[in-house]
Amino acid sequence: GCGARAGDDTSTAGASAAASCVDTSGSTIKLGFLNSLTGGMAISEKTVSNVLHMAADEINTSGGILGKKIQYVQEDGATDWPTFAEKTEKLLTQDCVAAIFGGWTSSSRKAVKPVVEKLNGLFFYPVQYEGLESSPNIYYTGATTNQQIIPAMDFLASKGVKTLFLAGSDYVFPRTANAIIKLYAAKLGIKIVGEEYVPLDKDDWTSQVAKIVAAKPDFIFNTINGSSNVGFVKAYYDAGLTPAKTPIISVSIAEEEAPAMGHEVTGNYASWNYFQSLKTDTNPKFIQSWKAYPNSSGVTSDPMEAAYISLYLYKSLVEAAGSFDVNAVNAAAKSHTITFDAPEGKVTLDGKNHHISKPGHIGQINANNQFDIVWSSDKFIEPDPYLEAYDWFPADIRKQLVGAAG
Amino acid sequence: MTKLKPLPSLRGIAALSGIAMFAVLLLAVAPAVLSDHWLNNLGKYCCWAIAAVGIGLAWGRGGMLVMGQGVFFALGAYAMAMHLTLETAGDRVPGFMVLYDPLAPLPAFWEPFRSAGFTLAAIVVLPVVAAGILGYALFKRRVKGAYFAILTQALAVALATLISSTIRETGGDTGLSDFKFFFGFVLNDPANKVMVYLIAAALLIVCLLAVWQFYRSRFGELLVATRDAEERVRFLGYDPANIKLVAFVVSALMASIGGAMFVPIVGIITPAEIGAAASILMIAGVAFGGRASLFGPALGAMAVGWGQSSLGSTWPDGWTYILGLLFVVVILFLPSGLSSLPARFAAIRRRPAEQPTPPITAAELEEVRA
Amino acid sequence: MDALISQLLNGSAQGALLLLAALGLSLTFGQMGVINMAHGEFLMLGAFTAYLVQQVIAASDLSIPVALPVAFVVAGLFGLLLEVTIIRWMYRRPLDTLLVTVGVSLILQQAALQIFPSQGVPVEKPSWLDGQLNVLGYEWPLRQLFTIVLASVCVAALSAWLKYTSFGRRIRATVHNRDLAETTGISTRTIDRLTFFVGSGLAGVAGVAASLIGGTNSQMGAQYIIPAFLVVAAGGIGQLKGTIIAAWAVGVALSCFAYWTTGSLAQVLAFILVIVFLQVRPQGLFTVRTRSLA
Amino acid sequence: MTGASLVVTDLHVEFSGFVAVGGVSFDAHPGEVRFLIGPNGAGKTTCIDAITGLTRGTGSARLGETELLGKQVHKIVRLGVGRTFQTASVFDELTVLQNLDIAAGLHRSSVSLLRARRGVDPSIEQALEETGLAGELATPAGILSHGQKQWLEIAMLLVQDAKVLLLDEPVAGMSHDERTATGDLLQRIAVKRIVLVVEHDMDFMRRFATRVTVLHQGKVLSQGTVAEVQADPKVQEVYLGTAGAATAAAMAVVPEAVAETLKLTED
Amino acid sequence: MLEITDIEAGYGRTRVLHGVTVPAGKVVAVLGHNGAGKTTLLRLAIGLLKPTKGRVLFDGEDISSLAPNKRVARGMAYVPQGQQAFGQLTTLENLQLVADGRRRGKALIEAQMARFPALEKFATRKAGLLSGGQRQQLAIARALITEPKLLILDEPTEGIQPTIVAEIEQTIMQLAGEGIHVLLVEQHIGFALEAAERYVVLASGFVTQTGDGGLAAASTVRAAMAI
Ligand SMILES: Nc1ncnc2c1ncn2[C@@H]1O[C@H](COP(=O)(O)OP(=O)(O)OP(=O)(O)O)[C@@H](O)[C@H]1O
Ligand SMILES: Nc1ncnc2c1ncn2[C@@H]1O[C@H](COP(=O)(O)OP(=O)(O)OP(=O)(O)O)[C@@H](O)[C@H]1O
Ligand SMILES: NC(N)=O
Ligand SMILES: [Mg+2]
Ligand SMILES: [Mg+2]
Repeated sequence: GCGARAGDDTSTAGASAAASCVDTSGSTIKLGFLNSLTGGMAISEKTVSNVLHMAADEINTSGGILGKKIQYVQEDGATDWPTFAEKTEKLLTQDCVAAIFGGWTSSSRKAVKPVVEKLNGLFFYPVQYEGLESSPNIYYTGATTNQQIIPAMDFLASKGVKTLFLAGSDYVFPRTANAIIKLYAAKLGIKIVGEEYVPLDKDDWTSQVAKIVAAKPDFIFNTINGSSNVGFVKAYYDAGLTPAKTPIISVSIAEEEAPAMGHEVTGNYASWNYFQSLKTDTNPKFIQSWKAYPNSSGVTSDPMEAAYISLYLYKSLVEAAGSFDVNAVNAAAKSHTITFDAPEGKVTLDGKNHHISKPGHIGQINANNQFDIVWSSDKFIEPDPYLEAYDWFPADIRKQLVGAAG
Repeated sequence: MTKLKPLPSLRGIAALSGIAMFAVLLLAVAPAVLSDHWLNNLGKYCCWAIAAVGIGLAWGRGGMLVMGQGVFFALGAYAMAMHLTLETAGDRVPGFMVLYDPLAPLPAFWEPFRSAGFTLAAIVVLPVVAAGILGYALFKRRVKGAYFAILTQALAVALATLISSTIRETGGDTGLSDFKFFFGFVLNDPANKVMVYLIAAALLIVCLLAVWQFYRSRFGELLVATRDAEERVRFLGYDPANIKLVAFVVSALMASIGGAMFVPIVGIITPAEIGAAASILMIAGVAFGGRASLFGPALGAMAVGWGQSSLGSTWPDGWTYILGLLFVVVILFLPSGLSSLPARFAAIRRRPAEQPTPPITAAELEEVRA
Repeated sequence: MDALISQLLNGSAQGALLLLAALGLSLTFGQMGVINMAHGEFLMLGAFTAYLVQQVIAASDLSIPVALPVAFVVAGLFGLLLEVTIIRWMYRRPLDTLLVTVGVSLILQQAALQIFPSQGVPVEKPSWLDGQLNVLGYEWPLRQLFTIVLASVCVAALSAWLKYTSFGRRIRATVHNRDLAETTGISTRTIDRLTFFVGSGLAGVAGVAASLIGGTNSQMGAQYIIPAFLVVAAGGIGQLKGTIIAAWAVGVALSCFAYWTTGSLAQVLAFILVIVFLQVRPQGLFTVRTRSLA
Repeated sequence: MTGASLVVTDLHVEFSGFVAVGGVSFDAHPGEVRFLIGPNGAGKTTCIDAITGLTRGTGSARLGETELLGKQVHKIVRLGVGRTFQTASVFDELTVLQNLDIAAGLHRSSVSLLRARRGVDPSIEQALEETGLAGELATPAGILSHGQKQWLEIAMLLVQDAKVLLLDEPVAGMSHDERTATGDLLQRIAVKRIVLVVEHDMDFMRRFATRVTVLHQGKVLSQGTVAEVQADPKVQEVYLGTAGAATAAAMAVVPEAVAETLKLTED
Repeated sequence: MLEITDIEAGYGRTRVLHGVTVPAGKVVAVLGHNGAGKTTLLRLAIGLLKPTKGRVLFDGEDISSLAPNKRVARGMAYVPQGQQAFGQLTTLENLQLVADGRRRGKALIEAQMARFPALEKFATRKAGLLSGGQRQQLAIARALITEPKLLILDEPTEGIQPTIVAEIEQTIMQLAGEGIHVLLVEQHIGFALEAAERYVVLASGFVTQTGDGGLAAASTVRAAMAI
């Protein structure tokens, strides 16, 4: 027999598939952690996986979620987007987890999205990204563009930057981020004097850096991800570029990456919502716990902090809802004001778009590969994934995007 | 002289009943006993198995180590994915394209994939034409062995990089996903998922039957002859390039079919599924199962797929080591793959007895022929 | 014009790195017929060795010169180990070496990921490589010059070794016909091991050079292996001269494509270029023909 | 059908400056066992290579009306020109039967190639009988001995129904009896075909050659019947040897051969 | 010098030699039809094949498990059947390969080039481009350069022009005269017997006849081989 055809009423079919199998009867609750432990992205994602374990341990020590201890199922996304999709489905239908935490690249999130939407699961995504997305089944605890990219641009404008060169990895986040940067730069009167992409798995940036040298920009906006950053930084210094004359502002170089560049990067900048150097009430304890945690890298950073937030945010959501049920959790997100005293400060969940408020900070790298904060947003920035509050973002694009997504 | 006659037909029956058994398992038993998740996974393994059957033909029988089957896998997969994307998008330009150039129309090469018929034809014709041209160029110039392997691998890398870097045209590194319909059927519907699985499984059976006929035909012998002494075949009046071309094109077609079915089953296609690592993984299954045997490639591909899903879950670091060791151990100690094991055991058991006329097993003959 | 000069120079340096990566392969693949897909991981071993040496000798000015021979030996020993345990059984099935070594490369990558910090380790450039050389108005990074010098030294040493010792002859004889070589008194086992040691060792040296250009992590080897094989193939099997020219040509092409198109497209175009070239000249730039039917 | 002749005129083969064959002309007709002899390196194999398209030659080699030079290898074979190699080359992994079946398949349609083999072609059975390989039907050719492989190669030419058989040292490594058997076989098959043999075994040549062409340094040194050629002092000097000891040794295959040799030197 | 006693050997599961014993002697000829196992026996003698049973003694020492190159180092030399040379190396390099490391290497090469003028003429040509006979001459020269104590020859005159056949046969006789031992497979029974001190006839891997050399034995050998 054949199933539903296009045009049939599919609401029943969809719902029946998504009948949840989560078992809430026992003293534990199952959660899924989905990170690339192998393959190219393991370079970044292992730390996120590890901090999720730490958060779970902490929550368990302090009594669990709704009195239930977290029992996590760790899955390997293997730096392969279909694997992310498959494992999401497995976690939801075979392991019957109540929620999934993980992912790093936007591609992995885009692979997970249709699956959690189809099965009505929950996915907590902890990395800064390009925005223009908001799924009822995903919670975004990393920055959207108006919390990282736009502050960075504001900072550049405040420094009187006139010309900017865009260097990025060749995939969805840098491409989209740069599209947005170009729109905003036009508004700010900053001229984009070049735009270069290199595949994620390629390190050699010498030819592109030669172009940067020739273009003589005031600043370089770096959206490179992963170890390709190392190649970029090396080529940058090889070519005689210096932070004094041609500084870099990055959105993917944090405390963990900075010392791994093989060249001191002192004087360059990064835009994040969290830095280890941040002076908040909660940060010292977070740093201390992390340093003590087995296999920790010894430094804290924004993506891992966002991952740490994600688990606590889930705890607050469930406790507000009084249930692990997805619809109940989503309803609680809307009806309650969910907050968490995060290491970056007290973040608040936007129940409509599932993003959180975040402070914007620009840090300058010092000799200890820590960041001296040189600029901060005056207050926490409310998440605005579709940039609705920004008139320079063309409404027709927004409309088309929302339309295409819906 | 007639005494040899029964032999091929006897093997024929053995092989045919093997295929029949396989068909029953895949088409009747599996849907009845497996959960949706595992049935879907099995469907994915079937797609790899289809490609693997083709690799068995080209590599196991034809000696062409095709390290870039991802290229043909991609042709089928992307043709299918483009159609499904358009089917999902309706009259709109697909969502991912909007951002980079909101006002630009659909790229011209997407347009024909609105048509279901064109898409199905493309899945067959594209790999045949591409493999035909590529194979003709390479084989006529007598490119073979390691050169052929590395060239095809380089092609897979090049295509994967090209797709990654054309984000608006192809979805880039993120790939194409989020398909709602499959030729008018709602993909989320479990009943339709089973149907899609059954199509993939049936196609696998068809491919097995096809190579079975190839292997027992004179062409199969000629192919082996070409593998072993290409120049000599020339002096028998054949053009080895043509013989290899046929095997190469057929294997490309199978890869394309596997790729096409992969898309509705897995729900996403990305350049990583067609690049160097993916192409090598396809080879791994074939080597593991037995490159020159009939069932080996399919079973090997399924085993590797299963290993990845299950061991890769429970023990991700370990799985990478296991996969690595699998290559080493199988190639080192069992070059004819797992399918040669029965014959090996039989040989070990037989030796002390020194029977003058040992019963010939299909697998053993396979081994001699390989 | 300026751009052309800068890309010629950049490209030459890229070519030199490719050459370093390909040099060992031209021995193990070109001369011995072994398709070692773990060559990239031997390169990675060289890079990690550079890091470890830098941990021991804190003065980075000295550490790189020290790391070069150490990396040669370390990668060489790994190669030797591979030869003794696995490759030695495979000489009669050259195509299968490709698959076995794919397995080895997976294992080495995973081991590196687990042993070293997953985000990679820093290798610092010695301070004497800071700075640029002004070539016709282009500020050419000294580091690139260093890569070229290093590649030249390796090529010179290798060709001298092959030419002025009986070794080259013995390797070629062994590859051509093992049984015959053995029965003419050549210890093919010694030849195999030594060749593999040197070939892998050269990958280690390449790794040190690569560690000055990109990241030192478990994935680094993967990006060199296919281009290196293409270079060896395009140069003509076992043809040092061809390998040098091919590496240089690919390097310059990559660099120019990257300059005038995009970084991603450059990779694609360079690959296509080599593939088309090999289609026109399947035996590479330089060929040795024999009458045998094989 | 009377069968066309193989006519080679002014054949030249050059390898980067080195003239391996420098203007060789000879012809061979159905019904004769034509011998091509000459010192090592004289260009015999190269002649065959050129005729069969393996190396590029200039001049002309016609089979009847058809020019062979410049055609692709497999096209030449399809015109009925078959050859064996100085070092036997058969399909090691295939059985004797499969080897022959492939050779016989040359004129089959491509569709029939996709069907399985049913039974054994009569031509194959006949070739097996002729070459005495009937017992080895199911043996993988790789484990045949050197001589058996050479017979298999001849058998492959037979089932291929070649009109011209170019045999490069077909009896090398065979014992005396086997040589005789092979020679008889060649005489039998030569009735309707052109057989051109390259050999260094003078005893064999004497027994089976109808006409002989002697090459030396890429040129025809002498041409004629066995007796004529043997009597040619130039041939004796460069090839057969004149010194008594050498000749005796060269010819001393068996006592009868020695006797014959003595007769030769007396001539 | 070389003693082969009660050998069994084969390839994989097929046994080719059955209880073969080769008599001792300065020049020993091994005769037999195609496929009798002659080459197999010689491969066994040089070590390319290991016996499953029986022993190979050289100078009274068991060398059954010694690698071929070690046997060469002890004074054995082997000319395989089928004109084998290292095709990618030049003629001269083929010779240098074995002359390397020998004290009078240069002189040894020159001596062989004098013996086989074609080698001198084509010294810089790749051996793969030589004619069959030229390659065979090269193979013999290569063996002789090692100044062996025992020379193992598998149909050394196969494919060689008569004048050079004579030359080779003379060489073999001369070497034997100089005290070099020879194990010879040869289809030219006349010559083989003339040169041989002892001979064996192999048939299907069994020794069917053993005897003293000399032309007188020819008729018995022929009778034995006619079976
Ligand atoms: N491809 C080639 N390149 C250069 N020289 C070659 C090539 N092929 C053959 N020769 C040379 O041409 C000459 C003729 O060789 P050919 O093989 O025809 O001799 P032949 O008469 O068959 O000798 P033999 O009786 O020893 O087999 C030889 O000197 C050989 O070295
Ligand atoms: N590599 C092999 N694998 C299996 N069997 C083999 C192999 N080589 C030879 N044989 C078998 O061993 C037998 C003896 O072969 P061998 O080559 O020793 O014979 P031979 O006496 O030298 O013959 P010829 O005079 O033709 O050279 C042959 O019948 C063959 O079937
Ligand atoms: N969201 C990112 N960094 O891919
Ligand atoms: Mg010849
Ligand atoms: Mg023999």
